[in-house]
Amino acid sequence: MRAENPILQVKNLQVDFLVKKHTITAVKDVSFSVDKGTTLGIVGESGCGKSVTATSIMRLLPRQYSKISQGQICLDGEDLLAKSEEEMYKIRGTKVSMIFQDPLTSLNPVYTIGTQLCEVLLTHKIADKKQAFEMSVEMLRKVGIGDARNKMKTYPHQISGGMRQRVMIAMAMLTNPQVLIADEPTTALDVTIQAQILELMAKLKEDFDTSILMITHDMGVIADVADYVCVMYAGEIVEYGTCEEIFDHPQHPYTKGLLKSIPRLDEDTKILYTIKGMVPSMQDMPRGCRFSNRCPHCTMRCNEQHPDLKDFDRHQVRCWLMDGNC
Amino acid sequence: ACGNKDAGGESKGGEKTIVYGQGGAWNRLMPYDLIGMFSIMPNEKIFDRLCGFDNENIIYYRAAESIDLSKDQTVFTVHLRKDSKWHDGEPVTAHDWEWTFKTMAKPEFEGYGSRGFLTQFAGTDGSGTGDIQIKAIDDYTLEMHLKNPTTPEAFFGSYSYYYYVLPKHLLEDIPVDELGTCDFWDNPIGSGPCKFVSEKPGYEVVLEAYDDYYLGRPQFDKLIYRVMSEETLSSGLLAGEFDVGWNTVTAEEALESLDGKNGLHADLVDNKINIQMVLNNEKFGPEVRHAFELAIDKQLIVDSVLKGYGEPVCSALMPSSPYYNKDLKVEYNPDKAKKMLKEANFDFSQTISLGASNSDREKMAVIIQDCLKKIGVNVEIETGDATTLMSGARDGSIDMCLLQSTTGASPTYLMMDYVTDGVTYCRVQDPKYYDLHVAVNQCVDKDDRIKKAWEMQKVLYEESPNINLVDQDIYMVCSSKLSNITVPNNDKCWEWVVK
Amino acid sequence: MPRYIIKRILSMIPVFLILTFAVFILSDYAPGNAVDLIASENKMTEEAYQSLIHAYGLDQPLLVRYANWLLDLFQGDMGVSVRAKMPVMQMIGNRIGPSLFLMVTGLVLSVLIAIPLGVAAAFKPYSFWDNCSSTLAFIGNAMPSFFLGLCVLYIFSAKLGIFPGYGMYTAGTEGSLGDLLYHLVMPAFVVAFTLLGDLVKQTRGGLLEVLNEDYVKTARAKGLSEKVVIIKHALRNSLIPIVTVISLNIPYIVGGAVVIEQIFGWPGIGTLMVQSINARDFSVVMGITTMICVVVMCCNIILDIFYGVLDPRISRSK
Amino acid sequence: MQEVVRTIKDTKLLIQKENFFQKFVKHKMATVAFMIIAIEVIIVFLGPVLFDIDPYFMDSSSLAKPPSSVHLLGTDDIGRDIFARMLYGGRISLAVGVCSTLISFIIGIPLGLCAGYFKGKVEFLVMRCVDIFQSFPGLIMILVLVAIFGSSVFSMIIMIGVMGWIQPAKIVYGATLSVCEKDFVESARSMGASHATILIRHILPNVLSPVWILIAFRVSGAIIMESSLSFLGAGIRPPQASWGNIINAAQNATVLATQPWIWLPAGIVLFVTIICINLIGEGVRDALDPKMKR
Amino acid sequence: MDKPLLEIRDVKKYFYSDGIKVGKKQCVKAVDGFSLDILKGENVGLVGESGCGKSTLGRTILNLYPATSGTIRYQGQNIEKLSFKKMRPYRRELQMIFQDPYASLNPRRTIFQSMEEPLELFKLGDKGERKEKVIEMLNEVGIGREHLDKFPHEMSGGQRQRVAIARSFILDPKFIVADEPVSALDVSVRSQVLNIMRRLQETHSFSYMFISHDLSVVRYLCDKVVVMYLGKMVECADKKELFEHPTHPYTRALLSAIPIPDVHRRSERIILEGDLPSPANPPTGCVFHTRCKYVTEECKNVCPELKTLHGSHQVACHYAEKFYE
Ligand SMILES: Nc1ncnc2c1ncn2[C@@H]1O[C@H](COP(=O)(O)OP(=O)(O)OP(=O)(O)O)[C@@H](O)[C@H]1O
Ligand SMILES: Nc1ncnc2c1ncn2[C@@H]1O[C@H](COP(=O)(O)OP(=O)(O)OP(=O)(O)O)[C@@H](O)[C@H]1O
Ligand SMILES: [Mg+2]
Ligand SMILES: [Mg+2]
Repeated sequence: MRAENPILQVKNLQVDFLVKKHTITAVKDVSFSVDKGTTLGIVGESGCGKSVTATSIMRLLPRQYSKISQGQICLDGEDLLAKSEEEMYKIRGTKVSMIFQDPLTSLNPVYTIGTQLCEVLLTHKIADKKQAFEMSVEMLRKVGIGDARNKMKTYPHQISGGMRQRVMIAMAMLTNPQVLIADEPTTALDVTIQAQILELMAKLKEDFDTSILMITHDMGVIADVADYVCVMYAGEIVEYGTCEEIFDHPQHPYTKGLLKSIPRLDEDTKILYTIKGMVPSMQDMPRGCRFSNRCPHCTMRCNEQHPDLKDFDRHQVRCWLMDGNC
Repeated sequence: ACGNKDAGGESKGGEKTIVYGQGGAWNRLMPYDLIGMFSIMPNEKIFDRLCGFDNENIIYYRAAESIDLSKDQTVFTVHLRKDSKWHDGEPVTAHDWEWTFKTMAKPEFEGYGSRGFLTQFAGTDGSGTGDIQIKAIDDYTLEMHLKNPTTPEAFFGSYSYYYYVLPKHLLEDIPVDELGTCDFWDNPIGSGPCKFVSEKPGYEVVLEAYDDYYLGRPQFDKLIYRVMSEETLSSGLLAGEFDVGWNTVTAEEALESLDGKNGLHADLVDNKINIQMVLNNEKFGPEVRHAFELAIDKQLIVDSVLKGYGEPVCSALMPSSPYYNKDLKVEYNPDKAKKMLKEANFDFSQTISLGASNSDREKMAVIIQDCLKKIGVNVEIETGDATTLMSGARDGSIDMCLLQSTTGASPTYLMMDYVTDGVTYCRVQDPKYYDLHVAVNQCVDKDDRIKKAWEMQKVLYEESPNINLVDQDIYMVCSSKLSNITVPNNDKCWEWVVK
Repeated sequence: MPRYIIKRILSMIPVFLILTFAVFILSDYAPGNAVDLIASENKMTEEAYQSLIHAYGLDQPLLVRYANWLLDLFQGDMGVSVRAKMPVMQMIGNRIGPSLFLMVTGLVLSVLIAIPLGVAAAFKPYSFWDNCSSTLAFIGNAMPSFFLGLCVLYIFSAKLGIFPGYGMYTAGTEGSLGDLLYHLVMPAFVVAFTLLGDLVKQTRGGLLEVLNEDYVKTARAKGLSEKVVIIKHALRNSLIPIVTVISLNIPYIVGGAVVIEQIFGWPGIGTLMVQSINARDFSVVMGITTMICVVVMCCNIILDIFYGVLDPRISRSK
Repeated sequence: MQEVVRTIKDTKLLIQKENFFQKFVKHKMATVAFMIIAIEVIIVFLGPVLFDIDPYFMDSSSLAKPPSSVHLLGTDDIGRDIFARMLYGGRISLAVGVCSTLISFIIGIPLGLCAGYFKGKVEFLVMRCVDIFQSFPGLIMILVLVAIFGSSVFSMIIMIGVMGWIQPAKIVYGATLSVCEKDFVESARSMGASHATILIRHILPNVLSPVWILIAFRVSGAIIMESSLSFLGAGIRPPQASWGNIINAAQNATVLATQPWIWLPAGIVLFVTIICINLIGEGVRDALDPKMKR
Repeated sequence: MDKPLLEIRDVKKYFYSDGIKVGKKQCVKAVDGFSLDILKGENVGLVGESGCGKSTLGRTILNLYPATSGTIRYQGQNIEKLSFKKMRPYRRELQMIFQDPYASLNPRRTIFQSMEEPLELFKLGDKGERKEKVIEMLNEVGIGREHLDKFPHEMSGGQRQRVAIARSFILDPKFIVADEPVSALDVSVRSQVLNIMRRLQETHSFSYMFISHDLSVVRYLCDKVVVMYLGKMVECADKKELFEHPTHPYTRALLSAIPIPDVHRRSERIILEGDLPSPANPPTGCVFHTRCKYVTEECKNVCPELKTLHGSHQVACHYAEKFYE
């Protein structure tokens, strides 16, 4: 599973939140790496720590009450966690960019699109005002916005959701970053628009050779865009491997369940598979495997001992069941 | 830069400026349309009057040199000063006076408050209009015909503040119905001791000394009247914002927190404030009224509310005056009062309303309430602004009301609201009091006057058409540069000593 | 935008009519009238009293008087003050300037103090600065302005003599700008202080809320420094509710100015209002009512325009 | 934002298990403030009964005397006991604050509710009224009203109460608008609930939380209003005491400078009371709305 | 064929904004002429892009919004003009389920209170009976009685949605509008709820209109699928027919755009240009022409009628026959 040419490497990441004097470990022991020019997809249910993982790469977690208590995040060989805040200012937006779920709220309503686009270039002193303008127009064209020059002068509320999301992508791509983190970039959009955006991202990836960290909870989207997949559950990676592997040979009961419980467009299902129960809350995690209370194959051991993420073929799986097989 | 520096200061090269803080605003600078005491002060500086009145019950003359009284005591022959000049340099003549009175009495000249005082003159009707009997005999002699016999002392003691002279030569071409509101009043020209400089209505009026005033040029260069809220007068004096202020510094405040501080000095003024309680004379007979008077502990009012700066009285006159009836003694006798009420079949179950407007009077009202309770009379205190209470007293919805007025030595101060024949506050209808007053007014001889005045006071005390409670001491607080302000209305500004 | 303003003005007309009518009726019910007051100061006969009542038209029916008043108003005439015999328009004209000057300065002062305080507080919630500014906000909210005014006056003017406490300029001078500002310090401070609490709270709360918004996260992800994020991206957005707070407070400022003008002898509309109510000079009261309506309306329209400047969503959709 | 909201939902198990009271108690300042107010209320309402003191009794042997064993807080210039006046004044000030707030809410809540729920004409009417009341300073309006109706405690309560209805009405209106958008209202309607049922059962309980928060601020606002009116000579009038008019003795420079016992206690108590009430308001806000505080 | 349970004829719903603009009122044509028959026991799926008027249609059918024009007949009775009061008896038989599990239960009322309310409103049974009924219904959706006294915020989204579903069934309705009841739920919870819906549909005899933007869910649950675009019906057919022979260009694009969770089946996506036009200002002619690849002059000018092809397959496209394969 070691990537040959990792541009982004996350090792044993653990993030803690301090909520009302309780420490909550939102993300634990997360490791993955992203190769140059590839897409890593992270899937998982709501609240499983996808966004926290992404945000901690940007080092944008709320400082007052969160802490990266363990691990390493290496971008292009540099340890981001060792950087000072000022150094991070220089890295954000240039080497790593991020786009968020909701295009409606991710653009500042009081500034024009142009201002917000140029701001990136001006802040990082990549270009002067005039150049910045031209570069932004150019980028807008690339993401498929016609009449880009005029659109520069519009305010976010004057353009549609799909267009806004494109502007977000343009903004992220302006500086030609090495890594683009997309946190559920299409969840708020309609399917037809989602298709447009996914298409666009695929094209940009080709053109710029950018590595993408794609976060979503839609297995369909993952199947569509990712080269590698991390499946997360309750703050942990439960399965990690190439896209084909995960979809063709899911090993972890959670991944299996997830895949089976989706109604398919291409075939009729009589009764959907269901994963019984619900995700345990962060306060009362099971002692052993975090999935144990919902797992159909749960054993004594699962209840007692916490499994590690183990290599298994071209897979990494966190499950005791795998032990026997290995 | 402020602080102990004197108000106004010598901002313009050694100019002497006096800033006068007034607790309320003048309504306008038009001497026949004055409302309230705060209006009189700036007006009477600009416009001249015939005479003024000293504390000693002595007339001092201003525009008049002397006043003769006819035999039947109804005609004044006024000899005017020959050196009086308008601020524009023209001489003031008897024709100005005649014109002024005649014009003010014309019916077209409508809607002005102080015209009510013209009713004293022959030829006018009850609202003060008509062919007023005032004539200029020659340039400097004026003849005034009155409705009732009187003496100059008595007459001007009551009314001198209301008759002014206006410049005929500037105003006679203006139609009478526009006279009251014409441009002249924006920049009035009079013949008084001060010239008008500028005015910000309701806030500030700036006057300057009139060099040619016949009684002498005032020592200041500028006199500025400013309105300030009553609450902040004393801090204003302390801060040197005002050189002198009128009217709400209490004696205690003047002596304890102002005198000697920041160059201020407080002087006792001869006049006093007389606090009286008017009662509904229709509702309460003489016995009941007097019983109330006996039941009120006037000394307590002096001690507590006035902090001892005052004295209990039983007449509207100052006790030091020769006209004050020395036989009358302040009496506090609740038992007797109770007996009197019982004899008068007073209905003890009723609740009497007592109106009081400012905070001192409210405190007095509390004491009165307490006193009357001791003889079994229930009193309920009504508070409100003066206007509300006045109209309440007038229409009878308030039974008793506390009022204050300045007092002096002259028996004219005995003339109270009940004396006028028309609208009275507390429905005094007994003509006896009016007749008594006229009798006093008619006496030319001083001893005679004193006798009549004593007699009148005795009647007033025994029947208590209104109850005189206490006389309150007044202190004038001035900055160090100003002294010799004696009377509370301080009209003799040419005598003020300015450093 | 102009259309919108016209619409706003039109929508204020019924408000204005109802309000003035209410005040008109109320003033009619008030015990005593201007003539009573004149009569109480100047002894007069019943006849003279009645002739004055007639002269001022107080014997006409209420509705007739209101209609006349309205008609006159549309011709730019607010009537004549019974007391001062001066056109009400002119009286108000003399007073409105100082009043507005005081209120606007107070407002600006308070905004200038409150926003940095609020920003400092939001920058590091629960820090020393935050505690300081919220304490200040608390005191500002809890301190009755008259009491603050009296205390400030006593300490700074009467005792220390640092600031002048009366009027707009030194008596006897024409009042240079410096002198004016010098006199303005204390009243403006008191006006500012009464508003401070609300503004600091709103700035802090609004900013904290905005800091949670996605676009702030976007701005951070762009690599902007925290200062730029707060000042450029967050503050601008949180100004919008601040403008709302200000516009809601305008009547309070006008009302509070009555007290403050009274204390500091400021020749403004407030003192005139109190004088006129006490004197039952209702043509002036009506005039001031009208004036206040107009001022509040203008302020609101100005703030609306300001909204538009701050928030393109509003200006573009007209 | 999304994250935080979700976080709150997640951590809800922690938070929501505590009831309102427990959450309120967490706010230490508010708890202290609450206790102070509670004690104050007890003293003010039981004090006169227990201590047998008369706020109107004038002790002519002790005029404007500093605190002593006979007069705990001294006497005013006509010998009335300051402590007694404070207690009675407290009754009146608190009564004015609480009762006028009550009136404001009794008027404001139904109006806001109806305006937000029925929309159309009702909304238009109510909102125009709000405009009217909002575009005119309440203080000035009350000054005019006082000139007419006088300034007894009763009329003071009514006037301040009536002038104060906009704030609750507006808050309730806003909340109602947003609650009406919620599906459960629609769902109640789709189940055939009547307007009254929807308003009382579904909307009212859900719009009350901002109202609870507002209560405290309105009470303190009303107390300040009363004292400001007293200052202008239009508030509660002597002989009746209120904190406002006790403080007004400080208008006299002598009293201000040399007899602080006359006005200082009332000033401090008024100030502390308002601060405490505001703190309680903050506490209620934090307890009802965990978003504001982490 | 029976008489349809619900006949919807040319229903229109316009929203007029009388905001701050002077002069002409702006009008949003949320639903602009919609006709459909729903038979007893038939499950209709309604799909379309966000903002195309699905929810509005659902609410208009239930007379929660007054229709601007058109008729809605429920069991032969016109209900679109009924007043709030007159509508009450029908409410019992027409129910609605909402999208947001966090908003569809009154946060101040316990689960039991919320569940009991419909029974109480229609005065059904005494206290004990009601409680029994509530417990029974909750059982059906897999919620135990220990949850009765909980407040909504003490439950998870899936549980709440199940309660909401149970509540809409408690009066034994004949027709239910389900407005995206699962789109706010997580994948693993969604399948639980979908299964429950499907089971209920088998055990109770009622019809419903299932609104969704997710065709795969519709496919799982419904018999008939209606595709909407900008306030209009563009295609309507039986499930099988529709998925095998999607005809309208929009339907085809929609079908192709849905990502399939299968790495080997990457479908050829048809990418539509541009965005959904605003319903305040819909395009002339065919509403879809601005984004259609096959647009002709005719499309731009003439609004296509619904054509019936092959049984009950209806399509609103000028070239329906050509596209039908
Ligand atoms: N600001 C925060 N404060 C406290 N806890 C937080 C915060 N942000 C996230 N968490 C915790 O971290 C966990 C993971 O949250 P995260 O936002 O990463 O989930 P997610 O996978 O992105 O979910 P979604 O798909 O809903 O976006 C949550 O359960 C939450 O408890
Ligand atoms: N109450 C309303 N007032 C004004 N316009 C409305 C109202 N409700 C909906 N609309 C408008 O009607 C159109 C259709 O809205 P509707 O909610 O029915 O869409 P939808 O298909 O349900 O969308 P979604 O999939 O996002 O739920 C939208 O453009 C919307 O702006
Ligand atoms: Mg997330
Ligand atoms: Mg919808």
